[in-house]
Amino acid sequence: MSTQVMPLRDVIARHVQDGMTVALEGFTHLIPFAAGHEIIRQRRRDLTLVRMTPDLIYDQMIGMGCAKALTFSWGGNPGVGSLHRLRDAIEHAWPHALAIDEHSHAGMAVRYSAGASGLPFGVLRGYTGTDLPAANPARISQVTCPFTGEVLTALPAITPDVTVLHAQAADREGNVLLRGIVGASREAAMAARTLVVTVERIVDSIDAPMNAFVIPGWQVAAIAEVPGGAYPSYALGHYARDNAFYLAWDEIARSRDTFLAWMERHVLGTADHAGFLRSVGATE
Amino acid sequence: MSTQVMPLRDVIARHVQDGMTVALEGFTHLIPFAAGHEIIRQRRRDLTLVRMTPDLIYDQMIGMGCAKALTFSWGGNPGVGSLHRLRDAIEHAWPHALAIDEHSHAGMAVRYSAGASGLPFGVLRGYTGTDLPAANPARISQVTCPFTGEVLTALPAITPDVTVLHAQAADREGNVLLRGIVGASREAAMAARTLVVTVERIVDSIDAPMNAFVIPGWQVAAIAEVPGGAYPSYALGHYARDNAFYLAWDEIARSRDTFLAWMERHVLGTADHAGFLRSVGATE
Amino acid sequence: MSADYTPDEMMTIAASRRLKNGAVCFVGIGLPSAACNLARLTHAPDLVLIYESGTVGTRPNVLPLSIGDGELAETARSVIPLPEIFTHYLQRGRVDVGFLGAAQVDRFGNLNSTVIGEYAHPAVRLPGSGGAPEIASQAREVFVVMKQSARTFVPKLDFTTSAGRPSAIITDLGVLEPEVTTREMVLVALYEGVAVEQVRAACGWPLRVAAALATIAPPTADELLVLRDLHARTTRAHAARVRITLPNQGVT
Amino acid sequence: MSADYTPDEMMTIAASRRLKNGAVCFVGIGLPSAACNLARLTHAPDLVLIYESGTVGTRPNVLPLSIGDGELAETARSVIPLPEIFTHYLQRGRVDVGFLGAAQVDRFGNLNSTVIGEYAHPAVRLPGSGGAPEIASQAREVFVVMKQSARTFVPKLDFTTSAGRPSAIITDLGVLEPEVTTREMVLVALYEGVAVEQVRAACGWPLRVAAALATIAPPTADELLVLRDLHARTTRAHAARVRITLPNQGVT
Repeated sequence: MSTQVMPLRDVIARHVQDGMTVALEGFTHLIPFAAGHEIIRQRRRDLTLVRMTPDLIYDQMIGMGCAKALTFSWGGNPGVGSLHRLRDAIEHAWPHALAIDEHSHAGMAVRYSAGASGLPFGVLRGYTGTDLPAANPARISQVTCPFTGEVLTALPAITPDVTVLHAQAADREGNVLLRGIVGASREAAMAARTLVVTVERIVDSIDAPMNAFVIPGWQVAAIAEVPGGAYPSYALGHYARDNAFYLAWDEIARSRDTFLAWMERHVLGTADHAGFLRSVGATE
Repeated sequence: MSTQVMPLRDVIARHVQDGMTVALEGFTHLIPFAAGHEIIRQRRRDLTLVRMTPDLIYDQMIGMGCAKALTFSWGGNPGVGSLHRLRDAIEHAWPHALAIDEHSHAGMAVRYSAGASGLPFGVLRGYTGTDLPAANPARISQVTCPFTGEVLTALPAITPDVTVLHAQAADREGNVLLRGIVGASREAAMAARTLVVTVERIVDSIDAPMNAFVIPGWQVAAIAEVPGGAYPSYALGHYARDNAFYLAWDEIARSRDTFLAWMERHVLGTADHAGFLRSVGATE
Repeated sequence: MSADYTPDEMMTIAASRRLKNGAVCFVGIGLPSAACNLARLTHAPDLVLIYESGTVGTRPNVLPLSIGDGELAETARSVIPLPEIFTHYLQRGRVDVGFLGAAQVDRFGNLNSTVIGEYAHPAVRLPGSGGAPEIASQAREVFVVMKQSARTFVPKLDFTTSAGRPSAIITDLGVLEPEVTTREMVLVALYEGVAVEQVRAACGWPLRVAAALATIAPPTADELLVLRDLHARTTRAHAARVRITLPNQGVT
Repeated sequence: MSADYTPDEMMTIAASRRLKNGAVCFVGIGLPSAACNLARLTHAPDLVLIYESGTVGTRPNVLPLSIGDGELAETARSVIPLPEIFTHYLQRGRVDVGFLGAAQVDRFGNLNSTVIGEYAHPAVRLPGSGGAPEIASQAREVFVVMKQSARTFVPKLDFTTSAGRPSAIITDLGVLEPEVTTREMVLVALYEGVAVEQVRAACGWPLRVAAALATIAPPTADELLVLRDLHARTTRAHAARVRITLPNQGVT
């Protein structure tokens, strides 16, 4: 049950296997980019990727051929526009076909919450009047309230084989502290069969305030210390979101060639996240 | 929408009416005793009282005839034994009959969560093999998961007319900070049609840490500053639980006469909570 | 239209004027975020802004690029898990106003932000639902904000992402509102200098015009000043370089 | 039984010995809380204690009187809303060991903590379920801890509050465990100085005895010392007077 601290390379090698269902969560904030890049470096295949907002990290993983399926609720480059690699996969099956399991944010939240709660499904008053149920009949159904007779939408729980989070700090016992916007990280963590975490710093004491968002160490299978591990997303109290990077990505990802060249140079061509950060000029 | 700061007397007079469904929440910690006493002083009748753990405050309200019904999951004096007034109401209909709507803690949590979420019912994998469903058929039912076929327990949402909480602090905008054990306070607050709060202190700034349990002011209908408002329960950072009082209550509440005499002297016979605290010798 | 302000500025200001002080707004990124914060900084100081990332009662000094910028957390009254935004706030009926945009809108205000073309074989894959389906059905009142063109104001959606019934569609030319009996969106107001024919030409269905067609007052000097200041602060903030300090430049 | 320790102490110590280091325990008030903290302070320092009030990874220095004493929050790794304890921890399958007590137990380990007599017209109204029904069905392993008497170990429960299947019932006389084939609870171990007939007399059904009946070692000096220290600290802490300071002794 006790958390093992190890290099990120070993965390991914040990816990993320081909064919698994993997959720890298973090809503705009604390997106585990370093872990995603390591999954790309280790050439994982046939993953079912789960994230509310695929963001750049899944654009990269999909473009590099790691994914056979995607569960999501909003697949754009936040504040910028399209995720071109995600679009290319759906529109032209490049580099190969990508099955999609599409929901709304409210629906994804309910699915993670059901998974976190050990229930097979969750309920919401949503999707009414939309084409979502017809587009995804296997995963959007209905239940009737036994007390009022109201018909509500039912969605299956998500229980990732592995959830990966990035956080500000962990202590040597493996207790993890997240501060700021957490999105559905708590639910994705509790829904997972295995939880692994990258952190900005491993410290003697996380000094969590009362009622803070702390994940107890005994729930965390492995931790890697990866400073800057959320870049170009951000870690509140450590560094800001690199909005310029998000804007620049639109051009990089627009063509297959520039995308592949960029990934080859900055991700496959670097040994680890510190190498990546230096390569893209994101270090002091 | 904006919060009104007023004396507790006015909060209760304005927001708690005969016949309402009222939840005074707080799990062992931050139990709104002052508000409960004021409801007794104002001689409210026919309330449907909702609390996971009725505790001494509902023992007092039931014994004084405020309640026609009780929704609950554990009706004892924590660490001590029976709630004699609750028992007398159920066993001997004294001072009058009390309808009960009984659940487990998990069930009450699900019911509050459903109410907080605007859903008509909630789901859990519970009550299996117990006599609870047979004892409470109107409020314990089943639903079938449309994905797995598993049959689960369904419970109706709780949406109190009024939820009453006690908290450590509020600012002048009405933002409320709770620290420490919160039980189902968050869900009871969000489930309520009207939320009123007593606090130890009204301050210029609540200085809430990131991700603290803060209820935004626009959700709070009224606030009263009542130092010691949770006594003999406790307010973390202000005063401890008076375990001796809980022990002593066992004797006081055991007979109708000693109970009535005590309530007459310390609650009906005092004008407000400061008076109550002085009367029971709980002030410095 | 006067050269003193752009159609985008007029659209943002028209949207902001719709917000009553004290209202609880579920804010989307981009123009809605600009409109809400403009309202908060002008006539509606007690507007409560909720962003779906989990920030409640946010008072950002600059506009976020993403829905979860640090600025939103640091200026929020409360930062909560995202699921609670959709359950405890939106679904519980605590949101007064929701804003939506889309790639396509039809004459009843239904919206498409999912695909152009067939769902299974889209010509253009759009980002998808996000919070829209539940904002559309659960906020007390919904405003749609979209630039108008015959390509986006369409007779038939390729996909219904959110079922409509907005109380207004605020465009870069004017405002459409639902007719009481038919619920069809009809033109009820124009910006200064915009002609009805211009609006009709930028609509893919035969747009009907209300009997009483209003003209919306141009931006006040104060509205323009506050909006431009907000955008200027935002541009400066977003241009800041982000650099990570690696401990001893060591290998992680 | 030796005069060196009480049956309650023996029962607490026997229960504590069942806890493996690192196990995640859902702790109830009273004897389970004493047993879990004794284990944590002796052979199982990494025991994870969860109290239903919302405290996870608690390491109290004194035993709580209630399930939500401040001590539990102040020494917890994490203090979370109560609903998450039952959903994210218990129902999700994260709890290794649950402890239960009751007013009545039957030969299959089903428990009654609801009523003596008829539900609608009880002779004695007991506190009720609390967390018991779901602890009983969702913890990986359940221990029942109860003083034994023919009045409480009954052939038929007045009400089934929790459906049984504990892996052991630890009493003040010995330990019962389920027979593999029948699931009936049978006597498998005795404390030193206790006779089988004594246990049978304190059981309302014809108690069967396992072929191999073990004897449980008496408390070690260390176990007794740690337990008594814990109780002594607890008694001192609970005797502390609580006084509220009123600002200016003013009227609220």
